[in-house]
Amino acid sequence: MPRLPAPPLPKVLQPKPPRPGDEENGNVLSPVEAGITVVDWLDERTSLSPGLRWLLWRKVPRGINWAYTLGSATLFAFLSQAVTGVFLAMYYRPDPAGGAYESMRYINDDVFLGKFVHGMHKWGASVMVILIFLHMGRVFLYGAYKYPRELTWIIGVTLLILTLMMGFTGYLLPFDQKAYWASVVGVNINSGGPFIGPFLSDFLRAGPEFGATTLSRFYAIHMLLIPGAIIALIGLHLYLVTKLGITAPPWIKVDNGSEPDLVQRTEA
Amino acid sequence: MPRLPAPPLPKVLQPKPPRPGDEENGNVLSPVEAGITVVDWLDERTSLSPGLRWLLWRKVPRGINWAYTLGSATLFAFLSQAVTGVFLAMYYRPDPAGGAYESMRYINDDVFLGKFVHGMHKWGASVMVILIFLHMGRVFLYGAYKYPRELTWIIGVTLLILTLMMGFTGYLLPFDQKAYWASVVGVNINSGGPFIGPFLSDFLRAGPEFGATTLSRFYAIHMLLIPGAIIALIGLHLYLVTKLGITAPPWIKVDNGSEPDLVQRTEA
Amino acid sequence: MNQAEKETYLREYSILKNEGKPFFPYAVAKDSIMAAIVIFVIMFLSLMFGAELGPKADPTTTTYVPRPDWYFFFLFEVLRVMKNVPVFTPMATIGVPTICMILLFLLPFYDRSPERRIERRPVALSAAIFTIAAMAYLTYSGANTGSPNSVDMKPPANLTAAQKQTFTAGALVVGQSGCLACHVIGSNGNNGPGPPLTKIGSKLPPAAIASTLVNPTAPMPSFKSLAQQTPQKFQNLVGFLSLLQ
Amino acid sequence: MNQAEKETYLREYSILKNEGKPFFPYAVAKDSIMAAIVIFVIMFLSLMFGAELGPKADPTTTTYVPRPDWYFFFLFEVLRVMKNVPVFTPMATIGVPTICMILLFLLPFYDRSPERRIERRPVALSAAIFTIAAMAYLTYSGANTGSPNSVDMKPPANLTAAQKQTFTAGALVVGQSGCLACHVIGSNGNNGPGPPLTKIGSKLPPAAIASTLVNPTAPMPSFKSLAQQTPQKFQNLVGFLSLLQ
Repeated sequence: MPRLPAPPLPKVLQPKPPRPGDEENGNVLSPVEAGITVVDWLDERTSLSPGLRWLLWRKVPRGINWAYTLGSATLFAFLSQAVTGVFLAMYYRPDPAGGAYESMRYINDDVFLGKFVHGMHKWGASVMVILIFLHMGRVFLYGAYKYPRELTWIIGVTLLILTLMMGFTGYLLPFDQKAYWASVVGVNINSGGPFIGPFLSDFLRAGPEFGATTLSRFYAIHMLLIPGAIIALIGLHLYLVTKLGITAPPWIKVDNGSEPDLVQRTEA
Repeated sequence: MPRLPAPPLPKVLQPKPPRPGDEENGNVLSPVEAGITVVDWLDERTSLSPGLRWLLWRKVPRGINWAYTLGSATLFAFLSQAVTGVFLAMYYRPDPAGGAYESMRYINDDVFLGKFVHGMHKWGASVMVILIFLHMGRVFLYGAYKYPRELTWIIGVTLLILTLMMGFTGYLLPFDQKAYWASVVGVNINSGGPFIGPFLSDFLRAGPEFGATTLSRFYAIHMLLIPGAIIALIGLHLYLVTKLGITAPPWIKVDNGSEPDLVQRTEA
Repeated sequence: MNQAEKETYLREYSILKNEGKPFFPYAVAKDSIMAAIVIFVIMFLSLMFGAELGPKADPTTTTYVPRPDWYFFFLFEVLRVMKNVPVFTPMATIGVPTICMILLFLLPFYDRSPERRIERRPVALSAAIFTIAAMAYLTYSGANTGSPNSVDMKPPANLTAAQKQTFTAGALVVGQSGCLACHVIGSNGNNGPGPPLTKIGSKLPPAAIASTLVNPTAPMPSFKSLAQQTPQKFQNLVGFLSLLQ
Repeated sequence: MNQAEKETYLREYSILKNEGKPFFPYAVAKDSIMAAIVIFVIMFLSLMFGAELGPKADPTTTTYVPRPDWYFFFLFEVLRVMKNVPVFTPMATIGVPTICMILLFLLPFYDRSPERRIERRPVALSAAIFTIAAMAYLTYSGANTGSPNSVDMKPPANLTAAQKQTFTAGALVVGQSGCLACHVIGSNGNNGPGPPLTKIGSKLPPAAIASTLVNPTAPMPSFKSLAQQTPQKFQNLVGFLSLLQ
């Protein structure tokens, strides 16, 4: 039924209200009806309903278990990191000469719930890394990286590496002793790498030495470059997961020959 | 033709190379063929080809002119701002006590091409605002905001406001006299606004006064919050533009009654 | 637009679209040329005008005239003009821009005629011309106005050195707090809705000024948080006002 | 997997998928419960362990043992072990992790059997068990090792105050430059592939040390850029090495 609803907002301005006085509340929509009208109006312009239906009412194969929630749990941990990270960015100053450490102290000591959010960001990183490894383990044990999901696996491994890079660049930002020396060593290790190692180290340090710009560099990588890449790749990963379907557990088999199963299937 | 290509990379590892020795170069792909194989392999997994075809080979109505490039020009100016902005973020320290102004001086005076990129970011903002206004003018004059493109217009107005907010928050960051006083006045003006005015001002200043955290706050809004919102809304705007089609110029009319035109149309 | 008009539009549009050319490569080529022009213009502007930094920000001066980027000039000018009309002052600042924005947002909902040719839409055309003219005029005159925030007064000659310091520091707080939006001090600020403060020090003792600042009458904002969080600033403010005689 | 196996898989999968339940609400419910658990665990960890800051970073100390986050322990340990075998040293640092990453990336391309049940994939199972065991062991032992970067030496007692200062500053440069990856100094560093430096000051005059640093023999990196960009650091480095007697 191609019912094209009137635009929702300026009811008063409509030129011809249909049948005025004919029914007492002909013009008044109940809240539910108004909601449906708004959705219809949006859907007429965006045609999002088929996409949403495809997304939400697609089937997942039988037999899936709790291990299948590890991927979405990782995504959720990433969202938590994004929210807490934006909160911290509202207060953080990446200045080694006396801004970085002091602003983290300020967050910990003076900002309302600051230490709690800082702690969530810090421990959220560990939780996210653990969840990624568990998710990878599930995919490996179930053989879910095999045809046709090779590309999903490759994007997933890239996401793992990017997450570890987030951990590495984020570790320096509080600029306490632990952070500083671990990063000096980490960047030195990097510089010993083959081919691009030295260039990567100079890029990270913003020069041949840890200096005034190093912290800005780590900060910009941590909050702009890598998150951007992660969000784009998560989008692609999710698209592929939805497109190709979630793998069935490998021990669930179709009984090809058995008649009762076929009958059951047509009934379902 | 459901030709399923072999995975591209480890040719040597394939268990059964088809007909070895039968043809001399049966295993060797020309570069063009290898490219086609990779595209096929990706397409088998992602099914992106139909989407790309829909995107690229969709028709645009006849009569469109150069004024129709203003939208994509705005998008391009935004991309330029994103790239130059990431470059500047690699060096910038949002610390009012002696990092912000000095790091901008460092970019201007010492970084290779620093002043050029800084200038591109600064003037790119003006160019982007001008392009947005021109694009809006085109949409207004052509009546392109009317049915069925009301939602596209609303998202566009939101993007205009967000771009102006980018201009406002970015203006403080170099932390010279001009920037500082314009922002003090701007935030004060804000605080006189109705309802959320005072809260918005306190949020922007990170307190009742311009202080050590104010610059971090402006910086985080300028590089995280608003760009994130802009990118999401640009995605939606482009989806709607593609979905609903580009408007025809209003003076181009279909000659409903004329037979020759209909004939011509079936020929085309 | 009623149902029939909508369907007519969709039918005609689909015919026009079918008669058109594919997006790639025709529209893409134009867009690419335009993108190249945009990047060249940006590079040219950068090379021509550079990105000069002014002197470093110094919160202790009020002599510096705030200058926003040019695309906010019109907004500043609207606010300045509105503030000079006392009746509008309470809603002056964000009120007018907010209303303009809402009008812009709702444009497709109140302009619902199916006509798209601008020469047959006289109201839309005049609104467009008026808006462009108004924004151009406001931008031009906004480019030539002074700071709405600076208190341009010299301390009277008969003050002690400490009093002069308080005077200067307090004038800064007045400027930053936006008092001039509602009060006249000497030749600065707007006459109303608040009373003129040019000689407030001879009318009220310092304690009364302080208590008025903390517990003001309705439209004026309270300075209680300033008094609690930065008492030094608050004292300078009170000191400055009581020196206005 | 050949063509027939691929088609069998796709057919069986589509049957299993058709027999399944819709994503919403069944899978969404599970995912939501898991998301709630995740956020509660993160909040619990934050409340239990907080986010303590250590002392502020001080680039002038080398006594501080660098500690990465726990999920890098295994990586640090790999590097430490590799460095102790001189043959592997040139490729020790990024080489091994790079190879592991490439193996991980290419997993779907070299493991191409259609079998997905882990109990029928002995190679995959043993690789998984080996990887988990190795990472657990390396993480554990990485958690208990010292810094690969600090030079833990006291200046000899017979030095002047200025010499002691040079000694301390130079030891810092040695630590930061990663010299200990290839050289032994006292009880620090790896014996090889470079010669021990414990008594280098009694073998070479300072000028020879400096020229060796600028123009080293093949595997050693040149310190020319250090000498040009921060000559003070370079001099401290030379001074420290010539004081090793």
